[in-house]
Amino acid sequence: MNYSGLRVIREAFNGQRGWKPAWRNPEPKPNYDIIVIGGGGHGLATAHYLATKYGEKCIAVVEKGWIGSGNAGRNTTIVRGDYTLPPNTRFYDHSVGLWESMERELNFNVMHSQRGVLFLHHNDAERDDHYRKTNIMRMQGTDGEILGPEKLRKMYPSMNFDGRFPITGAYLHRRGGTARHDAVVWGYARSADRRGVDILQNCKVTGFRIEQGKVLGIETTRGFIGANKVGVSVAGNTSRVMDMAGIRTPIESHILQAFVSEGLKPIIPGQVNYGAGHFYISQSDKGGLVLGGDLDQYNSCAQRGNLPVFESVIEAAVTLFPMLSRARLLRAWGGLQDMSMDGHAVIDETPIKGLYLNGGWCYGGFKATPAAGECFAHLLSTEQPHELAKPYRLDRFRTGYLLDEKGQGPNPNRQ
Amino acid sequence: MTQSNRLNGGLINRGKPLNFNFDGRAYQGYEGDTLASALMANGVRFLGRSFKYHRPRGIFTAGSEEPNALVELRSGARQEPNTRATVAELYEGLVACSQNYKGSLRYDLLALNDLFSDILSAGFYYKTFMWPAAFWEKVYEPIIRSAAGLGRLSGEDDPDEYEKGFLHCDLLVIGGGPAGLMASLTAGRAGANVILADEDCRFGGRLNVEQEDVGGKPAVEWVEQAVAELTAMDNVRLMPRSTAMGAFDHGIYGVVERVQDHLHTPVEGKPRQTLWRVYSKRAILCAGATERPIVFPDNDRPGVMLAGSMRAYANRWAATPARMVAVFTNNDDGHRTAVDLMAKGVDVTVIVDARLDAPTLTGVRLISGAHVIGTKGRHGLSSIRVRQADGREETLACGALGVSGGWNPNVHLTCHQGGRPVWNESIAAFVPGQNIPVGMSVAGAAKGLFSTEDALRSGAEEAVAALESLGIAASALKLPRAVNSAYNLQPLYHVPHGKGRAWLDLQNDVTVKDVKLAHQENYRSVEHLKRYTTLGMGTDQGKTANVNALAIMAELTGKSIPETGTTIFRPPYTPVVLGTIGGRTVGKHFHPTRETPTDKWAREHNAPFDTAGDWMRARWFPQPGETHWRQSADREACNVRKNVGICDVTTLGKIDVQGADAASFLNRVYANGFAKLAVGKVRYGIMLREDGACYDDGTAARLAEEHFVITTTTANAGAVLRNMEFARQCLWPDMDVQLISTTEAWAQYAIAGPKSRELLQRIVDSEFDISNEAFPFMACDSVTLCGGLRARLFRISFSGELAYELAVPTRYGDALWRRMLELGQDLGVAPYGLEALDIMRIEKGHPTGRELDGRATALMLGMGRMVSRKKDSIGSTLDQREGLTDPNGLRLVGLKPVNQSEVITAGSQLVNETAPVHIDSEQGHVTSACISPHLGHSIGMAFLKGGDQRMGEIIRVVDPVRGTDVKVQVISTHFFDPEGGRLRA
Amino acid sequence: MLDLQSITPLWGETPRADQFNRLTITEVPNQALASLALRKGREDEGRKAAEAMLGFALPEVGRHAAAGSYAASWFAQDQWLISAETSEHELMSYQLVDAVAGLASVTEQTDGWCRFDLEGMCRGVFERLSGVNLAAMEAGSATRALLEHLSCMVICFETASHYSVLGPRSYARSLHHALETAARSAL
Amino acid sequence: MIINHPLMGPRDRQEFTYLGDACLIDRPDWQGGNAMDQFFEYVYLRDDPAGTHRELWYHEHGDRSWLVVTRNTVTHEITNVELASDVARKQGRSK
Repeated sequence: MNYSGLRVIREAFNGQRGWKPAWRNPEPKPNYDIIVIGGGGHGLATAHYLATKYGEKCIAVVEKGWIGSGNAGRNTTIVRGDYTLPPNTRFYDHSVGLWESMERELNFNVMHSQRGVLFLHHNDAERDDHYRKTNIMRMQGTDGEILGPEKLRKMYPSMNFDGRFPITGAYLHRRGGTARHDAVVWGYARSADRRGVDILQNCKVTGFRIEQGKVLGIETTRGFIGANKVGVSVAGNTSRVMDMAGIRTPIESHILQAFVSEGLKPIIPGQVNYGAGHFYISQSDKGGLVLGGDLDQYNSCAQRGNLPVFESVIEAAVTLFPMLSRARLLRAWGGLQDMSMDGHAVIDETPIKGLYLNGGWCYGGFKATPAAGECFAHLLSTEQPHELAKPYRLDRFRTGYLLDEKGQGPNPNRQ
Repeated sequence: MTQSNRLNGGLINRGKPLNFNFDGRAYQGYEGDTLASALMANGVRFLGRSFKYHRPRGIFTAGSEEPNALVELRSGARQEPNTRATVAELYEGLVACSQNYKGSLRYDLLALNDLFSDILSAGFYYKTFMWPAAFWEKVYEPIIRSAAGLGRLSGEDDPDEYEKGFLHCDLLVIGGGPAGLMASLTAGRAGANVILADEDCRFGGRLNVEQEDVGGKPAVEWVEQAVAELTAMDNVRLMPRSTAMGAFDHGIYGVVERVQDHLHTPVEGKPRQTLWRVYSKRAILCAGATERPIVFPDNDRPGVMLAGSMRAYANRWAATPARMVAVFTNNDDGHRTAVDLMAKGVDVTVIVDARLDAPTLTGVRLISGAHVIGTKGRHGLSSIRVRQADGREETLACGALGVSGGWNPNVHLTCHQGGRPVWNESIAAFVPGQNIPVGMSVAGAAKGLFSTEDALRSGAEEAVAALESLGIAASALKLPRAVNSAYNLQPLYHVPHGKGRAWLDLQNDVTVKDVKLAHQENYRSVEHLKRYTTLGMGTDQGKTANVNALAIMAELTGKSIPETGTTIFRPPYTPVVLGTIGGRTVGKHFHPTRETPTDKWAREHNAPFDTAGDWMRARWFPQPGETHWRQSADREACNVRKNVGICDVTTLGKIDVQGADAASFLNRVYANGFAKLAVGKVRYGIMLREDGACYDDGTAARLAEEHFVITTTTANAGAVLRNMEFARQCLWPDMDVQLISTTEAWAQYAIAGPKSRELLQRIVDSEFDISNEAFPFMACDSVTLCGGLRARLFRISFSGELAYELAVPTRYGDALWRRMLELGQDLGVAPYGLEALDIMRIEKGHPTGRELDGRATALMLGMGRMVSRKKDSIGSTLDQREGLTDPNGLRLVGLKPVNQSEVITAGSQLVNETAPVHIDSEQGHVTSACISPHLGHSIGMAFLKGGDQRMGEIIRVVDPVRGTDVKVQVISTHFFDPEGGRLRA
Repeated sequence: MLDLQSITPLWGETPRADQFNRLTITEVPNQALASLALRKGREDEGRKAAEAMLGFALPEVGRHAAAGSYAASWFAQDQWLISAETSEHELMSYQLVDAVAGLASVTEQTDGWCRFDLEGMCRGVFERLSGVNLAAMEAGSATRALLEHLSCMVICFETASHYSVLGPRSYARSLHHALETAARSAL
Repeated sequence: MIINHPLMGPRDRQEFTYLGDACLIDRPDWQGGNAMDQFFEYVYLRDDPAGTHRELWYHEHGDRSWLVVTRNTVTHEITNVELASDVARKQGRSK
């Protein structure tokens, strides 16, 4: 059943009786060719690509809770392709391209909105970094431009340019924007389900069955499920799931809090990043201001944060936009980040045959969703890395071919 | 308009009438009113529009759970959207407007949405607006956006002040109803430090709104007595108008005090609101309970409200929503509303009780086993349709309907650390589970104990238990006599009969049908239901909606409510003004500011400043006639190379390193060797991270055998000390080494240029020989200046000239700076700022933060040989990894344009001479660039792949953003005086 | 004879004093300060040598001690901040160096700090500035604490009514502003 | 969060800077046989448990001591706080 405006009108006159489940609730089969652990955006996108692009037939996605209950449902919904290191520039530009065609591909409106992403700078060094980034983005073929304060003032008249850290300009990435995070999960789930992928919710992985260095399947709260290949795509739980397979990873779990205000009439048109304040903001279609900042900075597996970051994010918000002072904060939440030791992800095979890993996305997981899904599907199906994911190897920490965009070194809490 | 719906009695001060204005009309209320009660008293029922269908909305509750009565309070820069009229205290001159409409409140153009509600069902937007691709941003989204949202921000800077603070207590009592007051009295009398916070301006909770006796007197009097006793205790802090918004780890609570929201304009210098971070040893949650409605068709008209709230308006505020009201209930509590309103002279048409065995009540018609199945009234309720147990239906006129579906304990704060409430069948509600925040206990209605007697008792008991765990002996107080009424609820969440839409979430327009659709489409987990339908995502967070929705989903799936899921809550409990969370550390005070010793002089001379961490640093010192920064910076740089310049370099971190093992310690934290540095000498050093990247550089001066002072970059001063402390305490705990920062203890000035020695000789006291022979390059010593001022002198150079750094006690910094300018006038002395400093260091190829970017290794920086392989130092193992020693990896090189009139820009990318401008041909990037006033052309420092092997090669610097493409030659980074003759002069 | 004029951390030639309702905040610039850190393995000797010069026992963790013209506050493990009036002891750190040579490390700190003394109703001010319960400090105690984003040293002379707050000198105006606004709000 | 500093008593988390797993105390021997491998594991690999975690905190705004804090990463409960220098010595680190 296809979704369309016509269908919506037809169903309006039909008492909505015609709508079918967006995905089924199947019982697990004894065996699958490929099991993807993790029913978030990445896992479901992987399943979608396995079924649509790589012709795989017998696929399951297992999810310990409800689909989208991890970071896919707890992020600040930003989609952008602005990276400085060429492997990342290529990857994220490709991802933005996939976002642009996602709605037609999935027949699901994820409300991808290219309203423009702005990164402010405060001095010449930051400005030059922005030139470097936008130059490499332009060389990749995506967009990027530098704005001076005059143009910025026109876009954001209520921005405070003369706070503690005066704003001297910004780069604008017009193709950047936001999307409705839950819809991405549902869209991929529906698409995968329509192609026969079994989505197994409330199915928690409790262990791997591994013999002679080869994975045979997974133990779950719904019993053993056999598989030829298993892909792990569990974001904040990467270390614990890999630990079940006896693999230590260069990944730690940290908390990133985000905040949303009450619904307000539109006042922040695009997405703004305030480097000096470790703060970013956008406004959802529903009118809520979505605010975010730094990690809580200690290892944590609790999906909740504490007051210091809560406060520092809002201090920055009010500093950048003094008018926000009279808006009200509605809700705070915390997501588990899989922070890697160089700030970038891994899409790779593991020392165990048939076991593959997609993790370590740090802050960049949501925007990577389609490209990560495609690359991981490629790896799971062909057993060869996707061209774009070749630099995302697990052994780069050992060899030193790191992808440290921020130059923070092996400090996951500062990435 | 007169106060047509004002009743007798109440806790309002009729002696103090207050004028206010709503939607442009003038009204009068009394001190003690909320905006909602005053509007109600004035007969105003229609207050706003719902989010999606723009249906008329009126007052639904009497508290912070209000989903409907949202207004824009105040005007101008103080305009405050989405303010709940039910908690906005009335003050003289209050101005408020309704919100979320196009046109006028009564004739809202967007009310058209309601006609298309079948199309705009839950999640409809996910299924449409996909074609054509470009239309989303241009057509669909702008329409959706402009219709969405509720109130408006003014867009102006908020003129009010906010503040944050910290409080400490043994016991935090959250909520000042019967349970909270008893808990506070118990703990207060035991001598514990107690904080009692309540969101209301009056303590007492439900006791303020019920007609009942406590301790043999009217409840309100008992409350007043209790509050008086608590007020008299030094160990008790009473915090009215204070909402505990969040429970955080280790007993920390965020409490928002609305200090001056009840005033027209805050008093100058005092905050509008304060966010208190309360550090509690124990806390008792006495947050009461929130009534939930029964859901039935067309239940959203203004006039339909919670029964307990209707009673609260009558008893506390002496206001009724109408002169003729009805009640719809499934429990005995609903009957109290009828009784109390009748006692106030309000005509109660009927009590519709869903229970077949409802107790009878004299003086009012009661229909047992019946349901309300519909309503009428365009902008407010005019009648209800009642269906009796036998199926007969009748229409009954009434202007308001009080609905009671039971009470939900306010468990919110018990969930803030991941706790899950559990279902209690006997009261058909969620109560706190086992996993509540450490140190918290729950009492009263928040625990599901709904009678006053139980609330009082549990408050006292929980306080005794909490204090006992702190080792404070407390005895249970004698309980005042109080009502112990039965509640007798027979669960009913929604009425199965009737036509039309039945609203669950009144703000977000989520109906029973939407839940059914979510179920049909398999959005069945509670979170999917919420996210798909937007249920509970309004400003009220579904306080009155969520349980009913859950019950309906449970019905549809055939599971029990606890099997279906629980609703959990995240902070804040009620929405919190952003300004309050920002406090005072916003705007110019967002971060504290560090001033250098020459700050005052620089400001006197109109220097523009740059921020460097918290420091403010002068960029250049403009002279008359200079209009562009380069004129000033070039002049300053040229003056250094020609005469002498002085520059404030105080911001460089300084760490005093002492101890018997000081030298061997430095040998391990610097990559290069320090053990053999002679006393009286300075050496340049680089520090690596353990992963091999070079993260800081600076100098170390050996002042004595066991005493060094090292410098760090401005940006890394804190990190270097932290890392050195880590090495000292965690890696080599037995090394005898002591560290302390002396950054601001010394005003440190660079004195650079061929005439720098001459200038210095005029300052340094004559007994110190600073000739080239006595004080050569890289020497250091203690000297005195200007007749005995203790100082440290280092002969080091960042500019490439003969140069010194001179450090004096900071309090003399300003005077010394002025003195040097005075004494060096004939030498042509001039201050130079950051820009000239940068020009000269690029000319010399010295790296700064732009090159030390956290990825660069010593090898990449051309300092590979500095990393000693003969000793252990941090980072000296992993920097030898393949990826960091790859001969094709990036190397720092110098660039100069082939055509000297062309300009190299920092942030440009490098490509080979004939390669396309494409990411696949990128060869590196330019880190720093300037137009060298001494060489007369542009120069740049760049990281180039395999750069050390490519000297002399012609490549291109491309900058697609600025549209330049410049041929350059790869050269050494030592652009100026490569032999270094000048600095040894 | 030294012919340079020194200034206070608040850029004045004379110290600043502010009077609020029941509280005074006074800038105290004339304090010689030095850090004294015991050498490893020489702790007892170092302590004795220092105490011989100061004339009193170095205070325990979290304490402040004063006698004669010297005062000492616990600063960190095996480390103290020693102070004296500048007018009499401008060269205190040099004298300390001599007194404890090889047994303890001495670092001049006189110009590393700004000091504000608070006398009067201090509770409300501290409640608005620090998460540490400074108003409950015992007389004669000293602690390091974060005040409005600044690392400070706080010495209590009398509970809730008489304190010294020492902050990093370069932040003097920010610290003073914080104290001043908190006082205005609280009192 | 509140960290009970062994010398200074309970302090708000805001006074501290976090580093990470306390295994960072166990810096390998640079002259060991497979020093490169050991340093790789030391710098990059982590247990990252959901549960008890021993970790390093620095009292940046206090006495500048490094602490080893034993904390549950699920509940954030802190069960032990020690001076890192004591821990390091106990683990055999010296000069």
